[in-house]
Amino acid sequence: MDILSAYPAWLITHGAALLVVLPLLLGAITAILPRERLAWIVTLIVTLICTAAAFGLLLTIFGGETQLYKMGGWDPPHGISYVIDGLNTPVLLLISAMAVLCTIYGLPSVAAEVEPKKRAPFYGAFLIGVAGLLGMVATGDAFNVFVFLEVSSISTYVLVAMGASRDRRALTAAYRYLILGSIGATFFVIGVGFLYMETGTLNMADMARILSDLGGGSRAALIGFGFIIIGLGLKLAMFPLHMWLPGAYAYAPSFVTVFLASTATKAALYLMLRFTFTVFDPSFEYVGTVLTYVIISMAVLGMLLASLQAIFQTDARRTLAFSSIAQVGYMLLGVGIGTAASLSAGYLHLINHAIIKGALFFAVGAFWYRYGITRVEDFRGLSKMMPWTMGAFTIGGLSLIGVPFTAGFVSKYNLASAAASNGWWWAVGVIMATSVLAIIYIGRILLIAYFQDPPEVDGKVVAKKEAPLMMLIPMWGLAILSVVIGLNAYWMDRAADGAAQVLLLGVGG
Amino acid sequence: MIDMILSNPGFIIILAGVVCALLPVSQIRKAILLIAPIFAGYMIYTATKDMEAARFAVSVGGQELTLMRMDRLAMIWGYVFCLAGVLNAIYGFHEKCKITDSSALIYMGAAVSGVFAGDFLTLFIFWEMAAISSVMLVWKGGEKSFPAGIRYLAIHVLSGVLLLAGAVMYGRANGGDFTFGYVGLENPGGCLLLIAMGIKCGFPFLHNWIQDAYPKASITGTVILSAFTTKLALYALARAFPGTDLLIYIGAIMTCFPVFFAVIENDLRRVLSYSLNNQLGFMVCGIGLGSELAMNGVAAHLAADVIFKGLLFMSMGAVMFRTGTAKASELGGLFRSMPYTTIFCLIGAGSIAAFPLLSAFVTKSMIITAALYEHEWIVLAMLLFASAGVMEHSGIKVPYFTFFSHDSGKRVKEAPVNMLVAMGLASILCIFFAWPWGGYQFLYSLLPNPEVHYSPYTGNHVVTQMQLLFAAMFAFALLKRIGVYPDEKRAEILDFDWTYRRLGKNIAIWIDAMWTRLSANVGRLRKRFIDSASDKIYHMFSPAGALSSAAPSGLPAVLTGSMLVLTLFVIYLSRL
Amino acid sequence: MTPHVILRVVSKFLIPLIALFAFYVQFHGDYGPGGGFQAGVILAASVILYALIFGLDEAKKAIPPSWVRIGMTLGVLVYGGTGVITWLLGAEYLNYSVLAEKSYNGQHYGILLVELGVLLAVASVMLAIFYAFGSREPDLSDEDW
Amino acid sequence: MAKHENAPANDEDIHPLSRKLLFLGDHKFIDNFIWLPIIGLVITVMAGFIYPFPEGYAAPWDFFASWAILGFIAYSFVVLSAGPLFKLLARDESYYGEGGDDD
Repeated sequence: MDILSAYPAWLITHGAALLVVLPLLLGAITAILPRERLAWIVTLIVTLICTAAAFGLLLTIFGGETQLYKMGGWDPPHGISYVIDGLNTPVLLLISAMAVLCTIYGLPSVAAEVEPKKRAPFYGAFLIGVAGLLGMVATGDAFNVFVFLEVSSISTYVLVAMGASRDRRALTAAYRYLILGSIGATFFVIGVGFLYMETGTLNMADMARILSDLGGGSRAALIGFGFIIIGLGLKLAMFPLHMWLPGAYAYAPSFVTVFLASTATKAALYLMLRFTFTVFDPSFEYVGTVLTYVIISMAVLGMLLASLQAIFQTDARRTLAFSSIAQVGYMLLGVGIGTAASLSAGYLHLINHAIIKGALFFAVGAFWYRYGITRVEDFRGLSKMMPWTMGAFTIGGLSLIGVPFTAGFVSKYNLASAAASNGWWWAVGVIMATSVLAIIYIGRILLIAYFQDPPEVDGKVVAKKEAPLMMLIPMWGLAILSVVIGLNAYWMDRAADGAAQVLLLGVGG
Repeated sequence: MIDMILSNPGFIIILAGVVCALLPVSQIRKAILLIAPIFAGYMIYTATKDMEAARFAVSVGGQELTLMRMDRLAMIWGYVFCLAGVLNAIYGFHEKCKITDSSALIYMGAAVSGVFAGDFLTLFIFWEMAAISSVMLVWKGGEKSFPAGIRYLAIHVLSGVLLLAGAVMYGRANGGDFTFGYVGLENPGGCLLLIAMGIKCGFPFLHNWIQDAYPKASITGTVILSAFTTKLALYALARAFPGTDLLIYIGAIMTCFPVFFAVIENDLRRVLSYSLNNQLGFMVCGIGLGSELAMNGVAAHLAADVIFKGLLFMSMGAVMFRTGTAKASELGGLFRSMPYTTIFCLIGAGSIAAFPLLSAFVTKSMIITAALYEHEWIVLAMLLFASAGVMEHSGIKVPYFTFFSHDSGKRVKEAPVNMLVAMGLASILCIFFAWPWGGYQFLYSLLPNPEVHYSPYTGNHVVTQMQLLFAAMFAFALLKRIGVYPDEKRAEILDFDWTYRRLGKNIAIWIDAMWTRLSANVGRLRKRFIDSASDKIYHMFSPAGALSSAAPSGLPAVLTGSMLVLTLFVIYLSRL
Repeated sequence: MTPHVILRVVSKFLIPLIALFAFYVQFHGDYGPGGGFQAGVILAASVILYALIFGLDEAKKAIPPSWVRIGMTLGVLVYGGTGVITWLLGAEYLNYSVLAEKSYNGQHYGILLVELGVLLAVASVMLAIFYAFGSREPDLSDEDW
Repeated sequence: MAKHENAPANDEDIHPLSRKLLFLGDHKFIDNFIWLPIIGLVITVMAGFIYPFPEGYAAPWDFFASWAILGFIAYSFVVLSAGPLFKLLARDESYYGEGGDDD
């Protein structure tokens, strides 16, 4: 790898720890920085370094090596180890790259939505949240996962609540998110406790080994599994456990909404994959049963009902939020089917959806930034008032629907063919049906934006006012990326197939 | 990338459409609108020289997509579409509308690309693209066209989804081979494909979008729409289901039932839409027959139909452009002010009615003869009945009520020059395609099976056809004279779309009302239950005192708990 | 002044002892029960007791909120910085063995540093929470929503 | 009998080409139009004897003037069915709530 040789060696060898430690420490410093611009620069630099490190790690993964980083030099199972393998590295890159884009976007957006005094702490909380997400993805220790889950969650509660200066309802939304998030984290830690009881270790690889020696374990492991699935299900907004999500997405600052939508639920989904497939094993009958009956039925219910709910929302952000819940259903369907192809498709959809939803929420944030609108009916004439932003929104929307030559098509097609090759034609039908529903809820917005004239104020048509460049860059970056993936998904497929390999073969520390 | 664009003539047209969307100058757009189909036609011509070399495939996401596949069946469709594109460009020259121009090009390009698509996935892409781009043309028809456009789009997206589902099923059953070729009804995917194509082709009970959307589109929009969508579907049928017996009967029914609607319909553009459906029936029937002669007849009749149906729509468009209406009850006597349009319309009407020396005479007869050779007597009778019906609604009714009949007193200017040129060209083509000395031979040389010999100008053919037409004219004159020929009355004629525009809507409204009532009752019950159970619990769960309005955190927490119980229960069951 | 005179006198005598005990727990944590978490809480408790007896404003004069904020960050930085130092010395994150020539001593220094960071952070966070709740403004009126 | 009963009040409105075609609106022409198909029918039915279908290529109902009879019956059936069908299917133009007028 040519690019890899340009990397300093320490960035790769210590990359796993660096990814977590750097934003965590600098997040603490950023919080007390006196000037918001300074805080922004620090945030940008930190996230850029993380992205570079994650990219380097991904290259080593493509080079065929996995990495085990021992914290404090203690060997696993006793010490905490960080594992870098094909499953988590793409997610690491996704989180850090989205953090960079959000930071760029944040320069105008945070200035508009957060009180001046709170902006530096805002960036600090954001960095700590990034550190938490990266930590829970990188670590190979079950309890460490919980710690970082809490780190990221607490900082996200704060971030959501910061939307209060724009809309007071952010406070209740943050409160609900806090209550439910805590329930989720508690369930998770209870589950980990049961697992510790069963196996006597917290290291995931060790747990997996012991569990498979025990043939799935006794009742403690069973109950632990149930708790972990529900805890993580709450975090990733699995269908009936999604109730915290629409409020949190709708009232948080736009910056936070994008970041939450494209990373937080994805990291939780990664954890669900990690636990069900590498710590536990689908060949244990209870895991297989839960996948087939609970996960898939919830996935399908979520896809249908949340899509329907999305159609009836009046607020564009709530529409997109419900659409996110539906899209989580697609990913869970991929998980539930459990073949290599379906896992790969679900994983690919995880990444693609992060990109698509990122672009969409960026655009919606820009609409608010310029005209203060969030309701769908106020979108009229936006194609003329903000053509570029609306263009990015359109590409994102088409991709969400799954129009050919967009990222959404690739993953939906892969998922449908995986379901079909498993003989699950009804699942193909559900995918088709929800795509039609997606056409309705996205099409409704597009129709208003393109076919209605801009509103008039005092007899004059509202002036054209494009979003600032700092908002357009990340937005279009994601929109173009989703088309590029639609045209050539080679690297994406490779990453997703690698992840599916890890899940099925259990490669890793 | 560039060789990909140059591989398929349709891509050039689509590209031209995208360019048009950005061009502010109307004249340049019109030039592009004219040149793009001519250039595409030239590309088809060069590609026919070496049909194998023209093939072009790319691999997308591990799936091979054949973007270009040339053979004689595709060739004639490609030529016809390009020809229609040129005529439409001339016809719409007076109109300065960016959306119409670019969507017309993209729509035409999608249709051409679809014709040259070599596999079902590629076909699906252009199938949907044609639907989405053409709905813009419907929407350009004014306020009233918007709901019709939505219905049009919904039906076409449904057709596309069915096509994709059918293609995937077919491809799976076929070992991952998505080649767009003969499918047949042996596997379930084939049935889905047939329904998808049937929707777009206007099979009985699936046909309503044609009569719903086409008359509501803009003047140029209707002309453009009439040329491509249904013809693309017909191509797909000819490719995938030639010789499928079911299609013979579907086609025969399709020729007959629109006749009855056309005769009572007042809106002449809608009459022509029914007539379009009826002509498609002949071709579907031909595809069902599937013999070499029948397939030739289908291709030839397609070429003739695109021209004469376009001509008829153009003349009605010109009338509407000048008078503002296309309702038979409002028109009449217009030959006094629009003589050229009258002549062109009569040529179109004669062509569709299959007078000798006009195009349908040399094309429709191939299909009828094929039915005769196959000894499908009932079908033959239905086709002949439909031929008499065509004479009524397109051959007599449309020109009679517009240009003759009682004088409406409307005195308008003759159609604009560009419209006259387009109609004139189409009229010349109508005559040329049936010209006994070199005309029809040229058309026949382009057909898929050139080795099949058929000569239309035999004594018995001319004589029997003239008998039929004269008898129809005699009946018309007789009925008119004894006063039983019905006058046109303004009305909305119910068709199968009643089921979803009225019945479906009412059912939805009823369900909605019932749902409101039900939820009110349930809400009352729930409230009473909670009240009687315990006010304390009620207040505990809802500090604000409103459980329904702002659902408190308690409900999700309870849900979480129940999910856990459910999961544990499933786990417990799995151990039994 | 008068109603609380006994409380004030006794607490003035006790608060330094509590603080001292905090540090005992802190250093004892090296080889016995105790450590940064407990010590931090005890240390914070001494300040909280002061605030309870003499009032929040007095406490804020003694330990200003800005100190508390800096203390939180500093605590994290001392903890994390130790790890960064081990990085710079070429070992894994938080591998104390490299802090001194003998790995035994290195482990010793490392754990002390880390515990100090924990003490700072925990004490500051406790105080921050106390200050935040103690100086809470009245409820928002309905109009402000 | 007025020469042009339907002639417009203002003759200048008529297209120059149409002046030559005005006989088409004439009552005499309309009344005598029926002779055109009658003559045509007679000629083509006669010609049917000269050009019969070749053996084996005729429909089973093929007999003297069969196409003409079929055409007449079919056409009359279609036109006469219009009355009852209209009664059955016609509704007010605002039936679907979209109004019937062109803009």
